[in-house]
Amino acid sequence: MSTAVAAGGTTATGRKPATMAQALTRALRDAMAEDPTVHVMGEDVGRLGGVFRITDGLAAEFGEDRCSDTPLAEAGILGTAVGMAMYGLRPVVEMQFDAFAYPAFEQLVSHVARMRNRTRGTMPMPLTIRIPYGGGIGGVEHHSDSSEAYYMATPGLQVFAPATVADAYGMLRAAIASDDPVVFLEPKRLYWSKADWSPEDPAPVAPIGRAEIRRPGTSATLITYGPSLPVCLEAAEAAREEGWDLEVLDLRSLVPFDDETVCASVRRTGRAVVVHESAGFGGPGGEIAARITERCFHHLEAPVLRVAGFDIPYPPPMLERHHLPGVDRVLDAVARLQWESDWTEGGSGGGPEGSA
Amino acid sequence: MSTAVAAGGTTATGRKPATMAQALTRALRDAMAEDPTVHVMGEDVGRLGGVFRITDGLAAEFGEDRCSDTPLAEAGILGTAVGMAMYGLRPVVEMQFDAFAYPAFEQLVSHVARMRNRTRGTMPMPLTIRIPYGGGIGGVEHHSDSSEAYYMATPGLQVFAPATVADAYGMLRAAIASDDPVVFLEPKRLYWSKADWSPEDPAPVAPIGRAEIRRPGTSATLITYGPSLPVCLEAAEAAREEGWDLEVLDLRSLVPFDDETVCASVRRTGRAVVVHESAGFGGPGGEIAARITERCFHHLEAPVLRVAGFDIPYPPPMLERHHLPGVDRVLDAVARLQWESDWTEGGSGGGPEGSA
Amino acid sequence: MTVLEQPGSSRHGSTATGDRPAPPPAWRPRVDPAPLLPDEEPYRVLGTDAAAKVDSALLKQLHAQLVRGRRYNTQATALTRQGRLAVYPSSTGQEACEVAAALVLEDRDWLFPSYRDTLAAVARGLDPVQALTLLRGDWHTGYDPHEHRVAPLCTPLATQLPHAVGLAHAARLKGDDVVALAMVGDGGTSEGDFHEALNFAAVWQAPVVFLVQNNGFAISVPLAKQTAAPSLAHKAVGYGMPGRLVDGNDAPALHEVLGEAVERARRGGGPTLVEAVTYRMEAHTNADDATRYRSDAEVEEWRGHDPIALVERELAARDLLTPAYVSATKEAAEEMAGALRERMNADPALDPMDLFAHVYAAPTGQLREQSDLLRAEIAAEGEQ
Amino acid sequence: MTVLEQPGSSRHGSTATGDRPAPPPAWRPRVDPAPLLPDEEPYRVLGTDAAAKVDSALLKQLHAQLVRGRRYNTQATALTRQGRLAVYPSSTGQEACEVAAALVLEDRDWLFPSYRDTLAAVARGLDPVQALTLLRGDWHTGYDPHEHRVAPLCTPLATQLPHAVGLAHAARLKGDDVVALAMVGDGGTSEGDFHEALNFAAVWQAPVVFLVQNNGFAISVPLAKQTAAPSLAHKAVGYGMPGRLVDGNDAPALHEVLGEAVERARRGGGPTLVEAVTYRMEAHTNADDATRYRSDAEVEEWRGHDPIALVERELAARDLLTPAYVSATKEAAEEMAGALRERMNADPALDPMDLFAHVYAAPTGQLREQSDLLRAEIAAEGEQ
Ligand SMILES: Cc1ncc(C[n+]2csc(CCOP(=O)(O)OP(=O)(O)O)c2C)c(N)n1
Ligand SMILES: Cc1ncc(C[n+]2csc(CCOP(=O)(O)OP(=O)(O)O)c2C)c(N)n1
Ligand SMILES: [Mg+2]
Ligand SMILES: [Mg+2]
Repeated sequence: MSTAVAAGGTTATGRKPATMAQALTRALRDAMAEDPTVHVMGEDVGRLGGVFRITDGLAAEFGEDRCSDTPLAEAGILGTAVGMAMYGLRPVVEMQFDAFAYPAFEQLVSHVARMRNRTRGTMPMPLTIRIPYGGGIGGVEHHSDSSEAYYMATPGLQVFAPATVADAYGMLRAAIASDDPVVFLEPKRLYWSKADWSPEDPAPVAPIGRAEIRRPGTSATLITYGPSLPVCLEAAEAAREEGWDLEVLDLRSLVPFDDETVCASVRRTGRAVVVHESAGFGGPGGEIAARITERCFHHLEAPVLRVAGFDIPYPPPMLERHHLPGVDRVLDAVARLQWESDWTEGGSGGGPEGSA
Repeated sequence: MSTAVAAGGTTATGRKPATMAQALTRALRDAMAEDPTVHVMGEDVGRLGGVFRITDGLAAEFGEDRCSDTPLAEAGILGTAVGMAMYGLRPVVEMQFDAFAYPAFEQLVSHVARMRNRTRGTMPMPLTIRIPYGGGIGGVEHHSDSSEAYYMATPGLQVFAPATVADAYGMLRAAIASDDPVVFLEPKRLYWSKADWSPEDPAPVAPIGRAEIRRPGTSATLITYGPSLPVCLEAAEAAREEGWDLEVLDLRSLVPFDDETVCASVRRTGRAVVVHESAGFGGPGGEIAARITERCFHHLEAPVLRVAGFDIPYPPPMLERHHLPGVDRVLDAVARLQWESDWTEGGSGGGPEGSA
Repeated sequence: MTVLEQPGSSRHGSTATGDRPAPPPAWRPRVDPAPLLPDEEPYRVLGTDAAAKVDSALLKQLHAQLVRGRRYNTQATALTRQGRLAVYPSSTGQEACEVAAALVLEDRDWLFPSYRDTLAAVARGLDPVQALTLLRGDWHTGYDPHEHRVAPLCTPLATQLPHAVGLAHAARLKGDDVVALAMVGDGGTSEGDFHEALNFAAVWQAPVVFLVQNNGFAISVPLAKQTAAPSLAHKAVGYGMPGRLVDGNDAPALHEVLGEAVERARRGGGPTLVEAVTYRMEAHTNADDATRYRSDAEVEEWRGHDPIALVERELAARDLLTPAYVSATKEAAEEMAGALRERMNADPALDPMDLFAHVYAAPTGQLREQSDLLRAEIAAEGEQ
Repeated sequence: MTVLEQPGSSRHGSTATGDRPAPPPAWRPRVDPAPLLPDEEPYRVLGTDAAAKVDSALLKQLHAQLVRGRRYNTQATALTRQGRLAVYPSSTGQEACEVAAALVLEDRDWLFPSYRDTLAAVARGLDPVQALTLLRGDWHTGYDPHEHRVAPLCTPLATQLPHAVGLAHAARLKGDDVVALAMVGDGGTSEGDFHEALNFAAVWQAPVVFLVQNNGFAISVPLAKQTAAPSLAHKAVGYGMPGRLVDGNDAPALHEVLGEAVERARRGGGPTLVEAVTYRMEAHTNADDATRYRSDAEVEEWRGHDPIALVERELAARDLLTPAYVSATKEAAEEMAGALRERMNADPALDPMDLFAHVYAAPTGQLREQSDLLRAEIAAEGEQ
């Protein structure tokens, strides 16, 4: 994992830290340099470099044919990208914001996700659909949706959600290299998060489909991805004071899902909390909790709990802090795990280390 | 619950049985007759009466302004319906098939679901969106999707899925009467299912938000809705021979979700299987299993299991029977419950009645 | 047997050699396209002979609203710098469109603004603080849309256009004499919703006016990358409605063209597409850097076609731009701006429990649970 | 200070009373709309003076394909009655469009059919059994699209149009001389995807030809409820591409108009929208009851404008419709139909494990679990 550093500082290696945004830009650049079939397209991705500047410099370096501003029509963007993929290109599509990917939903579900299957493998869809997603940046309505539940529920799609600077680079490279379509969810509020990472020497990352233990622990497992990883790491630090030694697991990709790593951790700790920003009801946490329970039931000392966004439309900027799952809400769930464990008939009753 | 009867027969009451399709048509008719603000709109709903004939006769009875053929554009249909609802009408929109509702996804998620919330309650959306859904009728690709996971994950929507003739009528009336938007999922393959039900004297149905016990039992609870209800009832019959007394619970509405009835049943039986046709991964079953586990953990003798469609694009007609969860697959899950229960440390080990 | 020998095949002529087959049966509706096509040049009033015909009272009303609108724009932009607005998409340079759209409507009519059109809503009578709620961030729609018949400011581009069509259609079905005017940008015309809305409107002959503010850019993307059409107004003929091209900085011209379109709709004549050619003088929003994609020279050229200056020239020509009039107009605008500044400087009253209000008519069980959780959290915060 | 006094405001003229302000800066692209507009009447060859110019070889080729196409349609419909096809949307009456679309393309070009266009795919050389896979129900796309450059038959209406644009654009970027021809119905033109595809094509000047088969109905909905436009071809001008209206039952006319459009695209002249006015002689599919929404008289009227009869009249006029020619043509068609019938009467080989193939390049863990489950189920079934 990339080491988080304070803004503006230098890192242990003496290098200038890099932001997630810079790592993403670099991933696009390197992919385009290596493979002439990689094409970047979307609204404002050309001269402007995208509203988040992730495509900055690409049109200048590779020309407007390789990094092109499209008309303002998301279904058209994705639909034409499908056609380009049919002809052997590897389009990387940018959707400007989460909610503005919805017009492309039919193309995504009815074509992108199914084309390989429909054509018995003769027409793969090596498409990457980059979606800046989630809240916490003070965006007005329709600019802060967590839409991963929709994509997870669509067989044929892969769903990636990097949480670290190194993963942003490595996973975007992997997404572009993948012969299957990837919905690549970029946590907006981590765009400016920094880490000791160098484009000249990008650290290799774990393969796609592998969850990563970001912090080992023994009392319980926090399972998360994307924008909620820093929240969970902070919660784990805070929990230490209360005698809990929490393991923090970063899923990295929701599809493929790493049952193995997740279950191994939960079997070890006996307790789990799934944390995400997306609404709880019908959100990813349900699937994750259900899978864990199916596979690890007899190891669980408490039900797998979920800490998620409320089941409401994303709130306006001034109220979003109440909606987003924060450290306190995670710690409350951990406390409830403890309470549940005590209740278990025949359970070990093993609470936090040093508790009682 | 409506009594299922053999096709063409008469029922215990001596009446001609009614189909679910007939009950739906009657619900639309009665709603339109009672309330002049109810407007039916969609592709082919006028003179043709819809491709499933659910709107048959409405244009003739109420005029083409009240039951109107629209241009072929689902986003336009739902988007104009939003405007009609803004002006005080109660539009009932027909999407011709499940996958053809996807073009309207942005209107649904970004407007229909949020309008009340965005406007602090001043602009409610009394819209009903009827979607013939699910497989089992030999439809070619894009005609058999189970899309309920998308709608469940969207706060602000209600999601109804009737499974019986009486509910088809009663729940559609309730949907149209509701001041909040309803995605009304009509199980295509039950359109021609029959029951002792009379339009002259429609049996009152349980209120929305209440699950119904369709078959009481003690060994385990099968939790289902829509097209999988008959499968579960059949499985329960078959299980009886193996000594299991299964309870079958029909959720009826996925949103609102009836935690109370579901949990009461599971606490009683100690075991549950969620059955649905939608893909398992990211599907409704995950949410349902997770909620039950959160609320009933200490009553469970086995993990809540799921029997669902495979995690694949809906298959072609000739292969769909292998995909659809059938009686055998449900019984296998029930058997696994039993195996799991025996494993429980300190569990009652209470297997099927009379087993061993 | 050849098809010619099949029964019915010779209905339109014998099979004899040299016989001409009939043309396809004339079953298609016939509409004359000519009157639907826009003029080649944008319609203008100011600086042309038509200017003389404009009523002085209207000219002064437009001018006062333009000055007020400009002041509103500069004030709102200033509020972003003071951290009082999260973001502001300015309509500076486009005030003539905003103002004319508001003024051509009757009280009972409806306005469907896009996210850039707070000024049109304000010119229609909406409280500017309420209009800015979305951009301040204390709620989404800050007003009851029914009160001034202003639909929620719409962020997902072009999605409000079918709403306008549906509302106008519903009003017509009810027998109400209501027109809807819907606003969209040049970029928004590329969305499928634009197409579907115009088509529904034309098929239903709904009383709607579509106003496209073609300000040359969709954020950074210039019109030439948005469309290859002769003009956006040329799209109208493809739906069977008239397309009108108008100088979007010429307030009386807009007032006339939009007014005619509204009247046409009111009389049952169906929808109209109006393209107003204008220019966004500021960056896309305060967060945007317009120098990345356009030249100062282009901006300067448009400064010479300022909508306020255009009207002022005509007022001056009529000796109406007197110092007294100028200072009174300015004063009124300053007063509005001062009041706005003052009210926006106060922190809005916030109730976090509002998160759970209005998700449904009545909260679901899980929403009740979640609001209890939040209430407890807030209580605990208070205790600390 | 009035705006007139602001720096820059007088750039286009002094503030002096009576001065005319400048028109808006001429920053808009200028395209002459006139050549983009379609003619008022559908273009025809047969039955007009132009007929004489059609090469006899072409006429015979078209005729043979039409006869074969008609036979293919009747055979496929018969297969639905025998339970060998789940459903068949017939193109009887529309064979001229199907055949012309296939014939104007070079081998390297691509065809993007809709769900009704299996005949076009077959006329392009696709094995009819493979083309019918979707409708038989043993798989979705029954062929490798690359083999004959035929995209998957597309059920979600108009969604294949942007694919065609993207593919054509990609080919052009690669420097390949490839044209894409995409087919859609009158109903499909109402979808947002139609709009977005045409707009992208025009902005990119992509080598695409859009062929709208206007057969008067979208299932039961007549054209008048689908559009109020003078013609569907009139939509083209709104994208800045030429629109052409052609008699969709006149095979040589279609061949000429589509051929020109393909050549134009190939030369870098950009996309064209062609509306072919035709008629669906059968019900929407075998499952549909067309008497619910249209009169027999209307159908009969169109029978008089049968695409095969039209060509046969011209062949007869040239003394080419000899008994020998007729019977040879018929025989070839019968042979195709017989072979098709025979092959379709065999049950397709099915492997349920295919369900899990090709969901991803490599199956995920859960797909492996699920395929194990199904394999075990099938083994257990076999044991019973
Ligand atoms: C569906 C959708 N896609 C993308 C965006 C992001 N976005 C906001 S404004 C804008 C440009 C709009 O351009 P235009 O329609 O010309 O209006 P203008 O900003 O010029 O007023 C874009 C792409 C959006 N709001 N909605
Ligand atoms: C997006 C979408 N909506 C609805 C349908 C259902 N549907 C199938 S064919 C059809 C009518 C198509 O009419 P048209 O485009 O004129 O083609 P035609 O059938 O006349 O060839 C409809 C509504 C669909 N296939 N796709
Ligand atoms: Mg613009
Ligand atoms: Mg048609």
